[in-house]
Amino acid sequence: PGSLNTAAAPKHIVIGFSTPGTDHGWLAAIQRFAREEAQKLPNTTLIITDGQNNPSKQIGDVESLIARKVDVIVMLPADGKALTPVAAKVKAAGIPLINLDRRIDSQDYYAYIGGDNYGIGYAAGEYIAQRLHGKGNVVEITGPAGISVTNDRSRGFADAIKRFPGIKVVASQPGDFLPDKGMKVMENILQAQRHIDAVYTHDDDMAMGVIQAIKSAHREKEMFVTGVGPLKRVMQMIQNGEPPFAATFDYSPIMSASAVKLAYLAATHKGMSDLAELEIPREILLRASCITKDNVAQFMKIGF
Amino acid sequence: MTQLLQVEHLSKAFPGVQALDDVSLVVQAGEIHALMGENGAGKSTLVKILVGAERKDQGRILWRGQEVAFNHPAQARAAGIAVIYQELALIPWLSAAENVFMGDLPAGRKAGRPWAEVDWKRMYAQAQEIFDRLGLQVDPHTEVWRLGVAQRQLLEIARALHRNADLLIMDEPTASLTERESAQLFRILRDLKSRGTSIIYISHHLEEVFALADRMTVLRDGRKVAETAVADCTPDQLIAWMVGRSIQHRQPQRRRAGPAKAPDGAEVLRVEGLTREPAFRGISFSLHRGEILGIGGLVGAGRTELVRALFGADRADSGRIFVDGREVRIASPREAIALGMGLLTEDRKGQGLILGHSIEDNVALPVLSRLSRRGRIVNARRSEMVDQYIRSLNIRTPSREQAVGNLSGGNQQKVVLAKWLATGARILIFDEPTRGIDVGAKEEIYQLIEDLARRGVAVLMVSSELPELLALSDRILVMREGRLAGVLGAAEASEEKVMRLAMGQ
Amino acid sequence: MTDSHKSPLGTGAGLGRTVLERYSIALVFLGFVVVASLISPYFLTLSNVQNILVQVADVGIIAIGQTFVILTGGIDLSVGSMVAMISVLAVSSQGYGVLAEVAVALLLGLAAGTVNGLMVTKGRVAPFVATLAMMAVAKGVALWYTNGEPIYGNNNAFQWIGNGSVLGIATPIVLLVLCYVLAQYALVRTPMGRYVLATGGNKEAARLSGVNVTFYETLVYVLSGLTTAIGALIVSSRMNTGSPIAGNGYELDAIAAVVIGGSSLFGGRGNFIGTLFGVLILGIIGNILNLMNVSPYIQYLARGIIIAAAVLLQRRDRQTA
Amino acid sequence: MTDSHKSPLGTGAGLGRTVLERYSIALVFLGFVVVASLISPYFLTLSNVQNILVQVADVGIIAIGQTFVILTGGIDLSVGSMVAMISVLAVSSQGYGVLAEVAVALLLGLAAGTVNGLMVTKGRVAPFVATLAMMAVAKGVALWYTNGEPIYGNNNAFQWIGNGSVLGIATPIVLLVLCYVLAQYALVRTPMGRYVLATGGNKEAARLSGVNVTFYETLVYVLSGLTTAIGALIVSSRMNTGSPIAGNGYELDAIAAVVIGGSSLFGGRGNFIGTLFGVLILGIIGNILNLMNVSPYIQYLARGIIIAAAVLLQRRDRQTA
Ligand SMILES: Nc1ncnc2c1ncn2[C@@H]1O[C@H](COP(=O)(O)OP(=O)(O)OP(=O)(O)O)[C@@H](O)[C@H]1O
Ligand SMILES: Nc1ncnc2c1ncn2[C@@H]1O[C@H](COP(=O)(O)OP(=O)(O)OP(=O)(O)O)[C@@H](O)[C@H]1O
Ligand SMILES: [Mg+2]
Ligand SMILES: [Mg+2]
Repeated sequence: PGSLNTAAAPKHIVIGFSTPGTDHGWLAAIQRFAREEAQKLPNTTLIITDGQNNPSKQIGDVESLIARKVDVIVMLPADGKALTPVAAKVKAAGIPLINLDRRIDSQDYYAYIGGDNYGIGYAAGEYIAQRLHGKGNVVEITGPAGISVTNDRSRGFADAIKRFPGIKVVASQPGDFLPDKGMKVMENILQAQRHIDAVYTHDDDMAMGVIQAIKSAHREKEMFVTGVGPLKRVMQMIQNGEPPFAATFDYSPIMSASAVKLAYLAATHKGMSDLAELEIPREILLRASCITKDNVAQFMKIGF
Repeated sequence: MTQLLQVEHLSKAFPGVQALDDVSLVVQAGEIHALMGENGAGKSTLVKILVGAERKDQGRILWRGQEVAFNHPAQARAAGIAVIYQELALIPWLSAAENVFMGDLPAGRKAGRPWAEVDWKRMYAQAQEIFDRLGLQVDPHTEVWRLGVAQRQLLEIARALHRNADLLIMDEPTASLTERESAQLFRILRDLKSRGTSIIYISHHLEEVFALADRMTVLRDGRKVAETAVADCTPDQLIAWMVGRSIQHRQPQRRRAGPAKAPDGAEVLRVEGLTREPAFRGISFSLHRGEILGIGGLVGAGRTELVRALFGADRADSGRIFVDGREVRIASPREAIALGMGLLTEDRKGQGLILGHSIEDNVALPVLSRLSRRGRIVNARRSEMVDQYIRSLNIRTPSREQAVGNLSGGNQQKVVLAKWLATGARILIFDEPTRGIDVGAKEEIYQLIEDLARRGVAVLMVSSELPELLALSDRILVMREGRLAGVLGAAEASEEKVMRLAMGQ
Repeated sequence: MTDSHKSPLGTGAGLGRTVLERYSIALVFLGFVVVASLISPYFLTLSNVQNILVQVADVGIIAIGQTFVILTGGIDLSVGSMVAMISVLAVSSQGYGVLAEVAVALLLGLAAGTVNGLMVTKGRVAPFVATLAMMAVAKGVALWYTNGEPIYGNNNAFQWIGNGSVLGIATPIVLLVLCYVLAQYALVRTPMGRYVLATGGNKEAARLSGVNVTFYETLVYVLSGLTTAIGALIVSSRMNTGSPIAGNGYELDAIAAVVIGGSSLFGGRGNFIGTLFGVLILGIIGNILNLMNVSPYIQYLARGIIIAAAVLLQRRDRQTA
Repeated sequence: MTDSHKSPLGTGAGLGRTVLERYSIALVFLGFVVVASLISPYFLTLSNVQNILVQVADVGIIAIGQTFVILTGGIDLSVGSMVAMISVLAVSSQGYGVLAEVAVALLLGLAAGTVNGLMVTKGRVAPFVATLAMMAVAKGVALWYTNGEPIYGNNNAFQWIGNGSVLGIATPIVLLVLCYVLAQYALVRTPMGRYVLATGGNKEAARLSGVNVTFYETLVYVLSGLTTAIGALIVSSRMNTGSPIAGNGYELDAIAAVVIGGSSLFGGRGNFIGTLFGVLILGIIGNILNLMNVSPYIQYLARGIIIAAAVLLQRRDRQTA
C-alpha cells in the first residue's frame, strides 16, 4: 500500500512554502523537489516564496501567506530564531506549520523535519580523522558567516576532531556556499599551506570550486575533499574514484518533498500510513549518512 | 550680396513663455548682423534653434537657400556654422586645446578608424596658434577648470574661430572681457568679415554694435520689432525698439566726484598686505561707509581672487582684515556673511546659482533663517520678498517657482543680484555685477548700487567695463599682475589713466 | 550639473505643488494598485494592506535617511550592515530594559552615521567608499560580537515596537507615517531642508551663500544612521531576535526606492513623497508576486521588468539621475 | 559641476603625467605590498603573485567596462548577475564547440549592455534603476534557464581560457593586461575616449560641442556588457561550470575598485591605471586575509578598515566622487 491515501481528497489544498532564498544550488533543489512532490499530490497548489536571504523579508513572506489564507505552511527559516515570532502568528491564524530544516525556537510548529547540521559536521570530522588515522593538516571551507547552518556544521566538526590531537585545522575560511568564492579562497589557502591532507567543505556546490582550485594546482593527490550534498555530480566523482573528492554527507534537499507530503497530510488531518498513529509524527530528524565509494550507488536517486 | 541664412516665421514656446513669436530675419554673406533685445527677448533661443540645439515649434530655416532642420549641433557645424554659446559650454576636466577641438578632435594616422589616435601635436599647435591670435595667454595643456571666467570666454571664442565657418554666431562674447581683449576680438572679426565670413553678433554693449555691425535685428518679447541697417539707426532709436518706450541712452555719466583721499563715512573695512600666491600679493586698502570702491585691471589681474579671499571663499596666505576697526579672521563665507558681507561672484553658473532650483529657493538661500519663525520658514514672507525682487529688478519669468536654469542669461544675473540685495549686507562685493545685463536693466542696477551707497552700504565693485567703473566709483583701485598698481580718485580718473596703470605703462 | 535645463523637481515649497509634481509616480502607483487588485482578490484586503505597510516600514524608514544622503549627492551603502550591527547590540542589552535597547540602537546609529559623515566631509573620502568601508566594518562587528549566532529576545516590552499597535494601527505603520511626515516637513518647511537641497544642488554656490555645507553634509549621514537605527529596532522587534544577518540587501532596496521616487543621485532634487511611493511600489511588487504564486525565478525577471516599467511610465523629463 | 575648484584627475593626455597623477594610489599600493610581504612569507612568491593576478582577472576586466560607465557619470549594477546569466548560457552551448561558447557569451554581453544603454539614453531611466532592473532580469534568466542548478563543462578547449597559458603566462593574466592596455589607450589616445570623458564632464557642453553624447553614453554600457562577458568566460572556464550564482557581488567589487582608483562617480574624471590599482588592492586584501587565516568575522572588519585607509592615504583633493 502507498504511504498515502489520495483516493478521497475532496478539498483543494493550498500549501505555502517559505524558503529563505532560491538562488543557491541546495536551495534551488529544495524548491524543485517540493514542486515535483506537489505535482504528484491531488488537488494541491504550492506557493513558493523567496526570502532573498533576509529574515525580515521572509517574515513578510510568511505574513503574506497567512493573508492569503493558505491551508498549511512549510517554512525553511533563514534563521530559526528570527522566524520564531512569525511562527506564533501562523499558529494564531490556525494554520499548521511544518518547520523544515532550521529549527524555530518555540513549540509553535505542527511538525518538524530536518537534517542534522551539527551531526553533519560531527560525522565529517570523524570520517576525516579516521581516514587520516588521527593525524594531519585539515582545511575547512565554510558557508557564509552568521547563519546557523554554518555555525552548526563548524561546531560539530570541531567537536569531533577535538578527540584527535594530531588533527590540525590549518585554515578555516568562508566560501559562502559560492563555487567561485570557494575556488578563490582555496587558491589562496593553497599558497600558504605547503601540505594539506584533507579539506572539509560545508557544501558540495561550493566544493566544486574548491576541487577546481586543487586540480589547477595539481595537488589533487595530496589531499582529499569532503562535501555536504549530495550533488549528483559529486557522487559520480566519488563513484569513479576521481580525486580529490572522497566523501560527501547526506543533507539531501529531497527533505522538502517529505515536508510537502507532511504538509498535505497535516492539512487533510491524516497520519502516515506506515505508522500506527492517527497523525504525523511531530519530529523527524534525518540521518547524516556518510556517502563514500562503498555506498554511493544507493544514494544516487536522492542526489540533486 | 547673397543671402546666406533666412529665418522665416520662427516660433518657440516654453512652459509659460512664448520665447519666439513669428520671427523672420535674413543674414547676408559677409555681413555682421547684430541681434539685439532685452534680457529674455529670445536671442539665445533663436541661436539654439538655428543650430539644432533646441527644437522649433514652427517656421522654416533656409541655409544657402535650402531648407534645413538640424537635429544636432554637429550637423550645423558640418554645414559651416560655428557658435559661441552665452552659457559657457566647456568641459572642466579636459585641456583647453581639447575643448577647442571638442566634437571634432583631429585624428592622425588611420584617421576615420575608431581606434585612430588623436593627433595631439597638431591639436596643441593649432590651439596655440589661435590663442596667440586672440592674445589668450594660456597653455593649451591647461585644464579648463583652472581658468578664470574671462579666459574661458576667450577660449570659447578660440573654439568658434578655428572652425573656419561661413557663419559665426557669437552670443555675448565680450560679456567678461576687458576692453583690450574686446578690441583684439573686433580686429579679428573685421578681418573675418573681409574674407567673406558672416557673423551674427549678440551683445548688450551698444557701442560695440554700432562700431562693428552692418545691420541689426531687434527682438522684443520674442517678436521682431525692427530689422535695419546700423547706419540708419541711432542708439536712442535702438533702445526704444528694445524696451518699447523711449528712454535716453547715455554713456554712464560720472555720478560722483568724491576726493581721492578721505571719503566722509567711517571706515568699515580695512585690508593690510593681503596675499595669496600666485594670484595677488601685498594688497592694502580701506573701504568706507557709503563708498563705492571700484577695482579695475586686465583679465587675470587677480581681482576675482582678491575678493574671494576677502570673503573667506579661499584662504589667504597672509595679511590682516579689519571690520569696523576690529581685526577679524574670515575662514569661510559664512563668517563673512555674519560680519555683514556679501559677494556676488562673477561665475554665476558655477558659483552663484543652483540652476536646478527655483528663483525663490536661490534668492532666499542666504536669508532663510531670517525668513523663519521658530525654525519654520514663513512661506508668505519668503514669497513676498522674492516677488518684490522679481518686480523691482524686472526679472522676466513666468513665476518665482521657475528653475533659474531656464532663465535667460541676463535674468539669471538679476537673480544673483537679488540674492545679495536680500541679505541687506553692510559690505557688498560685486564681481562684474552687470555681466550680460541689458541696457535698460543696467541703468536700474547702477541706480540700485548708488541707492545702496546712499543708505550707507560700503560697496566694493570689480568691473571690466571702464565706463561703468568710472561712472560709479568714488575711488578706483587698479590691479596689475596681482599687485596694487595705483588708486585713483573719481575726479582724477579717466579711461586712459586706468588703462595705463592696468597695463603698467 | 549637466542637466541644468531639465525642470526642477520636488524642491517645491508648497505641498500642493509637490503632489502635482509627483503626479506621475502617484499615477504609476495607482496603476499598480489597480492591476494588483484585479490580479489577486487577496490584494486589497485590509489585512494584506496592513501586512504590506508593516513589511515596508523598516526599509521605508531607512529610505528616509537615504533620501537625505542622496539629496546631497552622496550615497549610504552601510545601512544594511548597520541594521545587523544595531540589531545584535540592541537586543544584547535587553537585560537593562527596553529603554536601554532603544538607547543603544539610536546611539549606535548616530555614532556610525557620524563616522560616515566625517569620513566624507573631513576625510574627503568618496561617500561610496566611506560607506562601503562602514558596511564591512558594521557587518564585522555584528558577526564578531555574536560569534555569528543570533541573540534571542526575552523582553516582551521590546516586541511592542514591531508587533504592537496604537489605536488599532500597527506600531511600525505609525512610526513609518510619523517619520515621513517629519521628514517631508523638515525638507520643505525648515531652513535645514533647504540647506540640504542647496548643498546637493551646487555645493560651491551653497557654501558661498553662507550655508555650512560641511555641517549639513555630515548631518545627512547622521540622520541616515538614526533612521537605520529605527528600522533596525523594527526588524529586531518583529523577529524578537538580534540577528547578524538582518538587513541583508536593505541598502539596495532603500536606494532603489529613493531613485524610483524621482530623486537624483547627483543631488539637489527629490522629496520624501516620491521615496514613499518608491517604497510602496517595491513592497507591492514583492507582495503581489508572492500572492500570485509566481515561481521565484520568474519573480526575479518580473521584478526587473516591473521596476523598469514603473520608471519608464513616469514623466520623462524626470529621469536624469 | 559643483566641485569646479577641486583639482582634476587622471584625464592627462600623456602617460607620464598620468602616472605622476596616480602617484598617490601607486604609493598606497606599494605600501600594501610591503606590509603584506612582511606579514606573510608566502605573499611575494611568484606563484602567489600569479595566483592573485589570475584571481582578479575576472573582476579586473569587468571593472574596465564599469570605469567607462562611471566616466560618463553612470553606474552598472547588472554586471554581477550578467556574469551568472552569461556563464550558464555560454556553457550550455558547449555542444557546439568552444567558439560557440565564446560567441554566445560575447553576444549576450553586448545585447544586455545595449539594452542597458538604450534604457538610459533613449528611455531616460536613471542608470542606477535601469541596471538594477537588468540585474534582476539577468539573475532571473540564469536561474530560470538552469532551474538553479549548475551546468558542468565537458569541453577541454574551453578550459584553456581560464586555466591555459600563453608563453608561460596564465591566459587570464594575458587577457587582463591586454584589456587594460587597450582601454587606457582608447581613453587617453583616441577621440572616443576623450568624448566619453567630455560626456561625463559636462553632458550639455559636450552635446553643444557636437559630441554625439547619446551614442557614447550608450556605448559605455555596451562596453561594460562586453567586458562582463569576458569576465564571465574567465570565471566559467576556471570553474569549468556554468553557474547561476557565479559573479555574486561582482558589481560592488568592480565599482569599489573604480572608485578606490580615483574615478569620480559624478563622471568626467578617472582612468584605468587607477582602476587597475584599485582591483589589485582589493585582490591583495582578500589574498592576505586568506593567507593569514584571519577569522571571517574579523575579515569584514579588517576589509572595511583597510579600504577606508587606502583611500584616506591617497592625496586628499582626489576624493570628491
Ligand atoms: N529651457 C527653457 N525652459 C523654459 N523657459 C526658457 C528656457 N530657455 C529659455 N527660456 C525662456 O525663454 C525666454 C527667452 O530666453 P533667451 O535665453 O532666448 O533670452 P535672451 O534674449 O538670450 O536674453 P539674455 O540677454 O538675458 O541672454 C526667457 O523668458 C527664458 O526664461
Ligand atoms: N588654479 C589656477 N592655476 C593657475 N593660475 C591661476 C589659477 N587660478 C587663477 N589663476 C591665475 O591667477 C590670476 C588671477 O585670476 P583672477 O581670475 O583672479 O583675475 P581677475 O582679475 O579677476 O580677472 P578675470 O576674472 O577678469 O579673469 C590669473 O592670472 C589667472 O590666470
Ligand atoms: Mg541670451
Ligand atoms: Mg574676475
